[in-house]
Amino acid sequence: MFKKILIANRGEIAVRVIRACHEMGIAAVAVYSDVDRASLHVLKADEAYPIGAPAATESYLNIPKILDVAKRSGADAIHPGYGFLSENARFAHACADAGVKFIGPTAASMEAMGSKTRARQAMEKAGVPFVPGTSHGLESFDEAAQVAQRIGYPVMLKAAAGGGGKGMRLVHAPSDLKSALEAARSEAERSFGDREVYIEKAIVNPRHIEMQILADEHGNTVYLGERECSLQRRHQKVLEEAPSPIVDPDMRRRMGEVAVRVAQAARYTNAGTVEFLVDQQKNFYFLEMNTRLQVEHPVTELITGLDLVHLQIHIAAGERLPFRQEDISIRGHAIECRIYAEDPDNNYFPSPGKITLLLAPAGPGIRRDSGMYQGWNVPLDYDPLLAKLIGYGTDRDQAISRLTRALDEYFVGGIKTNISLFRRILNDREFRAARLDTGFLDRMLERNENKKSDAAAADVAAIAAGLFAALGANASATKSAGANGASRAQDDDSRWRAVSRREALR
Amino acid sequence: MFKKILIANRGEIAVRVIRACHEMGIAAVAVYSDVDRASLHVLKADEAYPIGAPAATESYLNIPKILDVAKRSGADAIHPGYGFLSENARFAHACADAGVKFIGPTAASMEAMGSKTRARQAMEKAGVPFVPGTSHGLESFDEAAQVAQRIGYPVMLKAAAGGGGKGMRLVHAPSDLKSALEAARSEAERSFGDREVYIEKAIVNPRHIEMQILADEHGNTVYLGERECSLQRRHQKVLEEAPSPIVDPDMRRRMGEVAVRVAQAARYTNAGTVEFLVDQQKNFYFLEMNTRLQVEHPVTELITGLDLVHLQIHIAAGERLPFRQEDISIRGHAIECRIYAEDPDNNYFPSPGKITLLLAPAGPGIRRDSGMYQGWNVPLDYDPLLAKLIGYGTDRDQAISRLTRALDEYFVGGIKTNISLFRRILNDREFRAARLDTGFLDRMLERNENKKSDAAAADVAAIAAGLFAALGANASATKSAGANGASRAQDDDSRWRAVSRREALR
Amino acid sequence: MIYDVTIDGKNHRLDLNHADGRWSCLLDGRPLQIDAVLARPDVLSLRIGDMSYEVKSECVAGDLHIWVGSARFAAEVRDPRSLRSRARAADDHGPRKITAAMPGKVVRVLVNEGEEVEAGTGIAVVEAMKMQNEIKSPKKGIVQKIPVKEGVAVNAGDVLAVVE
Amino acid sequence: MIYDVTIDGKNHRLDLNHADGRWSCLLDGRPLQIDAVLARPDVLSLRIGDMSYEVKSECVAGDLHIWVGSARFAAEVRDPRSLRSRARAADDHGPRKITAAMPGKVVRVLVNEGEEVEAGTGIAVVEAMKMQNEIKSPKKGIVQKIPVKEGVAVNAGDVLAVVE
Repeated sequence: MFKKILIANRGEIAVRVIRACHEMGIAAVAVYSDVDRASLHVLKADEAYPIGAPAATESYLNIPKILDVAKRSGADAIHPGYGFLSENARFAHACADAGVKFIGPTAASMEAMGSKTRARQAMEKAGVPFVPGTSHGLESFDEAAQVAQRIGYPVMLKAAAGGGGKGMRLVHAPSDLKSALEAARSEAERSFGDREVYIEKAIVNPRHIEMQILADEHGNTVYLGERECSLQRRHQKVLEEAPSPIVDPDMRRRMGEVAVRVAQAARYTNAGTVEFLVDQQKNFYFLEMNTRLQVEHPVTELITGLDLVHLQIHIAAGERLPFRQEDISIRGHAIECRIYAEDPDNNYFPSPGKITLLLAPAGPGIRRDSGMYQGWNVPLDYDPLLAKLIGYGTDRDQAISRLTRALDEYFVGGIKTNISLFRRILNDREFRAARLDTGFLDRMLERNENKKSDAAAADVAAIAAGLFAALGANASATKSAGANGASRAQDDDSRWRAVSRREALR
Repeated sequence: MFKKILIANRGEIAVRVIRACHEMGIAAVAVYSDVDRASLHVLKADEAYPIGAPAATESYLNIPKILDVAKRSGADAIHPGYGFLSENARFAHACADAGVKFIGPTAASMEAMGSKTRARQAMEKAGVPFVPGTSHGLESFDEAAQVAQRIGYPVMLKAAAGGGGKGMRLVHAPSDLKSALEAARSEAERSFGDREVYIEKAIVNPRHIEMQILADEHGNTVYLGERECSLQRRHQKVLEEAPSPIVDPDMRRRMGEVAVRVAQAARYTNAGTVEFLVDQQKNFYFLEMNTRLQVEHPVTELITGLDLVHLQIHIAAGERLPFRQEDISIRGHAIECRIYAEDPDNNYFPSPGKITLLLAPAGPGIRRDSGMYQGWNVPLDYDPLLAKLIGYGTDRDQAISRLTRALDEYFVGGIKTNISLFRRILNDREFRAARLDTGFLDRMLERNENKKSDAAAADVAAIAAGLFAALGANASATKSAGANGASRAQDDDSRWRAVSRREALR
Repeated sequence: MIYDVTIDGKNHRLDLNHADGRWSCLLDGRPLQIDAVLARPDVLSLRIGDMSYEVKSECVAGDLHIWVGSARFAAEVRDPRSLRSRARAADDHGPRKITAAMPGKVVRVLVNEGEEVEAGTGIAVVEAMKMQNEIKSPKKGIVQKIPVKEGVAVNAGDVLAVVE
Repeated sequence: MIYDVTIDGKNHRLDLNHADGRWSCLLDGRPLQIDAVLARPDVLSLRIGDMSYEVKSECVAGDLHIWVGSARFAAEVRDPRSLRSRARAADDHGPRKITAAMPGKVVRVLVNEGEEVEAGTGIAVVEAMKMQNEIKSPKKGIVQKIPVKEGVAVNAGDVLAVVE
């Protein structure tokens, strides 16, 4: 087993991996950019190394700096978390060259899956079901028009190197195809430096369901059940659950077996996720494979009783999977809320700043994976994911009710968060009935929320406001908030650079 | 279903029941004594009523006051938690008379189980295995001597009304019997107002294993697996786990079936626990039945995926159990640590006072049921249980490693706690090998802990102490601790009265 | 003590007095039986009659919010007798500069000079990294001046409008 | 700044200086590369070389404890130049009264008058509610006086012994 693992990440996922290391008796090495000196992952690590400026290219995406820390610290493995370098085949290569084990698949598997078109070609050979379309980049507008004609409108144009909805265009009619193709190409070029775009039949109101797999380095591959990830805003996942309310044991077995076939075709090792689109007749189509640990892995952990990060580390150390497919059972229901520092009343604009008060929920059925603490100053340089709140229950209704209760206990003072969004989702009649698809959340948000103002609660607020004032300085930590606000206003443009990167995190 | 439930308790269990109420859409009514105005259960409740002086007889044990609050608030049910009135048949009677549903068994079931000798008689009829001995109070020393002779020494004398080790005496030889009988009788008289004492064969190094049962009001009774509760200090449980490392599926089924028979013989309803002594050959003997929710119920919840408090409320509302015995499955392993405000370096003396800093663990496999918060002043009037930290894992080793990690994250500043005791237990070789019996902990504590002083950590402490001083007033909330200490010294005798009650909580 | 309290734009007159360990309270002339304990800074355990509330206080970008359970209220408290409050009240009645909190581009100006606006009326939309941020008027008044135009880049602190 | 720091009874001389956003540190004459950030009150993120420590500070019944991870150290800090510290240091060298923290009964007296004791030596055992509490000497010195006997009842604050 490894003696020391470097975690090439920050935030809640870095803390989550550090915890796994400590549970396994492995020393954890943190890296941090200049704005992350006081971040939780630095406090929790056994060793911590500064790696430079806030811009991720200068720090968390900087391969030479991270490998230098691995060398200096004597780490024998690197866990990349999600985002940043986690799906970077060059990094996996560089780790191998440096003699440090990359905890994830091989560079070759990543490359096989990194391009959507190449993955499609490989998977076609393995007999994996696809949305009808091309498995290669479109050569010309004429080709696009012909394929679209054949598979039928509406069609979807997608960037081969894509992710996060970038370089994607839905086309309803032949007349819109040309401009959509040009727009998708130029957006793909801008976003990924690669203008390759392919075409697929558009599935109307699909569900997004993904299958977790684990593969050891001895040829054993298992699936751990699916996650329902249809709740998305602007193609970003917001809330995930497991199992999917529409997947029965037979469908789970069929999807799982396809996912295992996908992984085996790519000679995949370690943890990975095979994403599917599911249409209204419950046909499922291979979408892509994510070659890393997902943000939403905890919901799978809760329903299977397994620890995916422990298993990742065991696999990377060359161990065999400690169970077979038939040993894996699914029990109960789990739902994850991604708690972001963003303002739901103002177009989900990022809301950095100092956390003046943090009241965290606990109790039965509640798991909290958090990267924040009271007194911490949330930087604006990275994805504003603060924490994940995961609720488990005997069934979906109980998971929802426990999560609702926990959200009511959650309080993050001093910054705006999207906690209220989750209250609204969990309380939504359509959500409770599990009538979900990838358009659900945008439709829900378009409906006006009928905020009935509670006069009794307003009276309570009035009295409390007076009491806080009467109790004076000791009653409040918010006096300093003014100064904090001022410092925020002085932030320079560089703090904005990295925000777009969150779009790559799904 | 009930509209409003009064919780006749305080601390972590009151918070736990309030959470269940909120999850089920039921309003929660708290009661509080004068020292509990700022306690967490008051903050979390929808309504809160003062019920008097700190002494429990004036407040949490005062039946008329609690029923008066039930009436004023319009509560249609009362949850008693554990301790206080939870096993008081008079209270269950009084609730019935007042038309308020008592969430627990009937007064008649409680009475049947309340006296250990009467319970033994009833259970003998039901064919439940017992430790050899008398099922009635000893009439005379001669009778005691005869029985002891017949069953063989060592024997155990026990108070019929007993609990918490009071009125119990282990007798190794006939010559010690007379004085032990007198001592047990007078202690039973003092502790319970009842000098009835019976005799049993003493099991050498037994395990204490208990079986959770649930019974609805329609005659359905199921068992939910066992809990290993052998880790006790002075007959008080300290750490519990489920499943028991020595119980296999066959033994579980046999113990479970006996437990169900016990419950049915007492026409038992709601949640209950049947306690067994297990000898070194894995023979199990009925010990007693606890007619309430146990402190350690979370470990059963984690391995079964069920919520016992939800189920208690559903059962009390007249609903049928939503599952049958064959639907219940056990997965993984769970361990609970009872976090007390007490000083392990000073004979576990209670350590009340203000919590100046609270860092609470979270993350995978960690459940925290807590009644404390940063800034709260822990009163000395009640059982000093602050919180329960429960670790879940795929197997026992993983549960231990997650719990160890979480204990390392746990910090309660300003008061002493027994957190370090759990680090020591979880790290103990014998504990890791699961060689447990009720004498384990006392033996472990007698061994000198070889605290190797860590010179490197001491240097870190020296530097940090200087830095805290250099950073000045803002660096520390501990400046006020002096004043706090002073106020503690002024506490009067009344604050001590209730401490002994913790001994009744198991 | 008498406070003028504004909750979500609605004004209340609050009369609080503390004597013998108890609070007396008049809210808009109505007497209410209250009992309050500060659990920790920014967290108040408040009983009104027998109802129990956990009330939180926070300040975000200079705005005071009071949370009753999970409901948020914008709050402002003025002590009519306090000098500092009087100064603040005066400021509230005088011209108020509305500034950009973050650097970005003005994509839309939503009001005209001379227009009357309510507290909360959108003044301009500033975009940064494709995310749009609507800047709102903190008070009711007349838009005196709009020194920016659609399309211009602004830095943090730049004045977007003045409302009097 | 120079501090005399006592950690679990062992004395250290600490020389800390802060300039240009960096700390310089000499511990018992050894130069150490340190980097410290106060994460929140009582919690310090301390790097020594590249090792990272979460250090917590607490005060229990007047005693300062420093926690490095999950290891607790009894700490005392004196600034040799500070008047207050000098007063405290003087107090430390003068007679110290040892008092009962809680009411109870003296069940055992563990030392005799005139006996030499270390910091941490048990002085007496006080029982309350069947729980026994050993009262320890806070300093090294000679037991000057023991005004209590075994069996007597004491109130909180009663002097159990004087150590000089």
